[in-house]
Amino acid sequence: MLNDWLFVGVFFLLAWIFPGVPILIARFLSPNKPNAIKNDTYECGVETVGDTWVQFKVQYYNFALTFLIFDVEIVFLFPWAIAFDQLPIFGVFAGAIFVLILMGELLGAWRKGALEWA
Amino acid sequence: MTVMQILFLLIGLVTLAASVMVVSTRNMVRAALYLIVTLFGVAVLYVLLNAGFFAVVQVVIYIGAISILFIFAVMLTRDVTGLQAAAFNRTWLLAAFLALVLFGGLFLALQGWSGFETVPPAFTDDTPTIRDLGLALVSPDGYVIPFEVASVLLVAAMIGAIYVAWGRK
Amino acid sequence: MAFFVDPIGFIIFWLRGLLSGWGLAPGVVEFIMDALGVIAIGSFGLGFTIFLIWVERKISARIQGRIGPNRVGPYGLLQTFADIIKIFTKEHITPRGVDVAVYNLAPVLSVMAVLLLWAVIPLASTVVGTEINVGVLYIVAVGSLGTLAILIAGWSSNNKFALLGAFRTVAQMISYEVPMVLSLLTVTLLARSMSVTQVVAAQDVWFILVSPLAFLIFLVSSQAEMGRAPFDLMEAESELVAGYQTEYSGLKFGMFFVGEFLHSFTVGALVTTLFLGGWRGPGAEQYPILGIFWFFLKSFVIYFITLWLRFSLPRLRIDHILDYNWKYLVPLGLMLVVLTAVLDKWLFMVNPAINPWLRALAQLAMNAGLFLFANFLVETRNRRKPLRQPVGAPRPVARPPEKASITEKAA
Amino acid sequence: MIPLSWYLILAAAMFCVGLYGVLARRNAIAILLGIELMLNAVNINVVAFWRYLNPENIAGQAFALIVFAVAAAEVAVGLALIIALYRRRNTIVAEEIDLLKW
Repeated sequence: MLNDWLFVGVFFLLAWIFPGVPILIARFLSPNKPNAIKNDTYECGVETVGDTWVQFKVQYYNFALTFLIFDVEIVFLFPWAIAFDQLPIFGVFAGAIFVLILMGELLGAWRKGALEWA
Repeated sequence: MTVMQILFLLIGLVTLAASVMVVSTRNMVRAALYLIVTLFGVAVLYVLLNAGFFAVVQVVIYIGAISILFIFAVMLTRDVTGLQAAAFNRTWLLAAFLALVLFGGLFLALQGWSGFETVPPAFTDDTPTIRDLGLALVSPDGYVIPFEVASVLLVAAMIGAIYVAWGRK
Repeated sequence: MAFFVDPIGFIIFWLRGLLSGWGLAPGVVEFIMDALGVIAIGSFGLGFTIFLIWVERKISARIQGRIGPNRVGPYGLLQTFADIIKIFTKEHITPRGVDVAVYNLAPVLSVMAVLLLWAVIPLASTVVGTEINVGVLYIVAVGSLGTLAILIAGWSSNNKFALLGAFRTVAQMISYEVPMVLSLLTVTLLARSMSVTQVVAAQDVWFILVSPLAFLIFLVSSQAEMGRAPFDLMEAESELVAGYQTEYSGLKFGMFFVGEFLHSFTVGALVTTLFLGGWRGPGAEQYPILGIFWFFLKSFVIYFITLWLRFSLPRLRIDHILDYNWKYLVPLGLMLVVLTAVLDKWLFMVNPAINPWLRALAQLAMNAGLFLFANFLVETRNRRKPLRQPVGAPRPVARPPEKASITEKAA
Repeated sequence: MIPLSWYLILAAAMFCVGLYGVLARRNAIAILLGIELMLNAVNINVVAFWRYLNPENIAGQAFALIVFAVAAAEVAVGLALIIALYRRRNTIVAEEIDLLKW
């Protein structure tokens, strides 16, 4: 069991090499002549005004929130799906009700207008 | 010192250091990024505990969703007091003292406990797999009530959160 | 002989024997084998990308009625190498005010997030990185690392357009992750396992036949996950400069593209593994090398379809993209999960040893019914609430004069 | 093998760091970050106890999963409250949100 994960761990340790080392090499191969104008923030040639931290609209939060709740609930269903062969009818319907609650939730959010972008 | 122990120490160190950074970094987005490092460390700890399912769930839910929610919230609530304002309140010394006392107390209490140095029992055929977890979650003499209640809780949380965050100003 | 039947498995076996022969501890041998496997996968992935860039440019040229690269090397095959030399010698500009560590981490993370997917994809019966028992969720988890890469790229660049582009992209990516996870749940349900190798083993009948809707949902949502047309909001040049990539230059910029090109093929590989039977095909059991051949053949077919979609559809607006996801794909996916579960349970209750083809037929009929029903609902809704029409008089349009008027004027 | 104590001490340390964050930070989102740390520490403990003391009992896994759900709900509502406060009172500093204090 842990041996299976060893590969993933080694992958995490080594995977940065493949994009990272070429970038380092390119860093040495490429010229480096910075100047004030070149290092300016690129906003189509117009000088940047104010803070980068612009105000975002709350819809971004709404979608992230909906995503979080759905993600959590769907992840709950994976063990249920694996155990499907041994499940009694009751178990199948318990899972189905779970999904239907999710569906009701989606419809509720839809009616509330939380799924509208504009 | 086995390889596993060294691995644990390294991961634990990174996790703890990142969690200290979470509470001490002034820049909130950076704090959220440090939180991601901490959460990742915890995921690795789950792997070491032979709970691979929880490791991926940790990455999917915490790193994939909760941390993104945090970053979104930080960007939505631009701190009008500015970054110059104090990050800590006046009682931070007391808070640090309390945290240290709690840690010391926990440490002492745990040390007196007999199960403190337990080593993990080997896996047997009885050791539950993800399949058993799935069965238990929807069986009437298992956890079907918490399972459905968790679903309802999440529905309530979502509807409530949308209502609160989105209500007319 | 064994070498020709299963070259990669043979090399693995030989290397393992060699390392054990040196008297190394089993754990060390395991570690070295894993490291070699990672290096093989990683260098293969990056090398393969060079080829993929050429393929993509050629195919896009054909679709758009051009020739594509044709000067450097035969059929322009060496064009990418010329481009690599160019991009390696480009200056790395680090703009003022960026968060340097995070800024440099983002391109690395975006390539890593794609490479890591290959750890669980079985290329043949004997060739697979690792058989973790939660492979399907692992795919989702690694995908969320890609989202993170884009978010931190946009935030650390200290550029309004980059931040805005990143936020839009992330909103799109996390939205489409929901139907993707739902279709993966359907696959898990059908295979009764989260291990990717088990999913392949369960496909006596390809899952594309058992659950075509899950296949379609997965294809569409992964197209949105990698942010390619028609979902390429992140690089809507006319609105956002270049989105989260705006402040990146040189090879750091290139790495985002490497990630994107490799991702589009990886999606082909994932679809193949989850829906098209993976490496399975005639003779693949006895001759693993044939398995690799089938795997890449199927992957290229799916890859071609994604390219075809990319180059023939225009970009969608963000509200349309999100509407399509939350109001069509997600409800469809939820209903698909419930109906698949109930139908599958019923089938196995009636006959525990049901013929897989019969099961596929029943599921297929259910899928078709669900699809028709969903489209019926959409049609009804559209009739009741017509799409918003532009207000005001029709604007003058530049239109070639009709034949009659030309002759009139000439007269 | 790693003794159980190591996990417990790590979790206790993480819990205390989170507690410090909750008590000492002014930014309400930072307080929520601290709560996240505490919840994670608890979950490490739950999974570690399951693995070390009673791996035959599924309860440990089931409860760890429920903690995930609770954490998600907590974050969703907490952040929504903070955003609502920000929209009404234009502040996310916890000390300034004192309308109900007296």
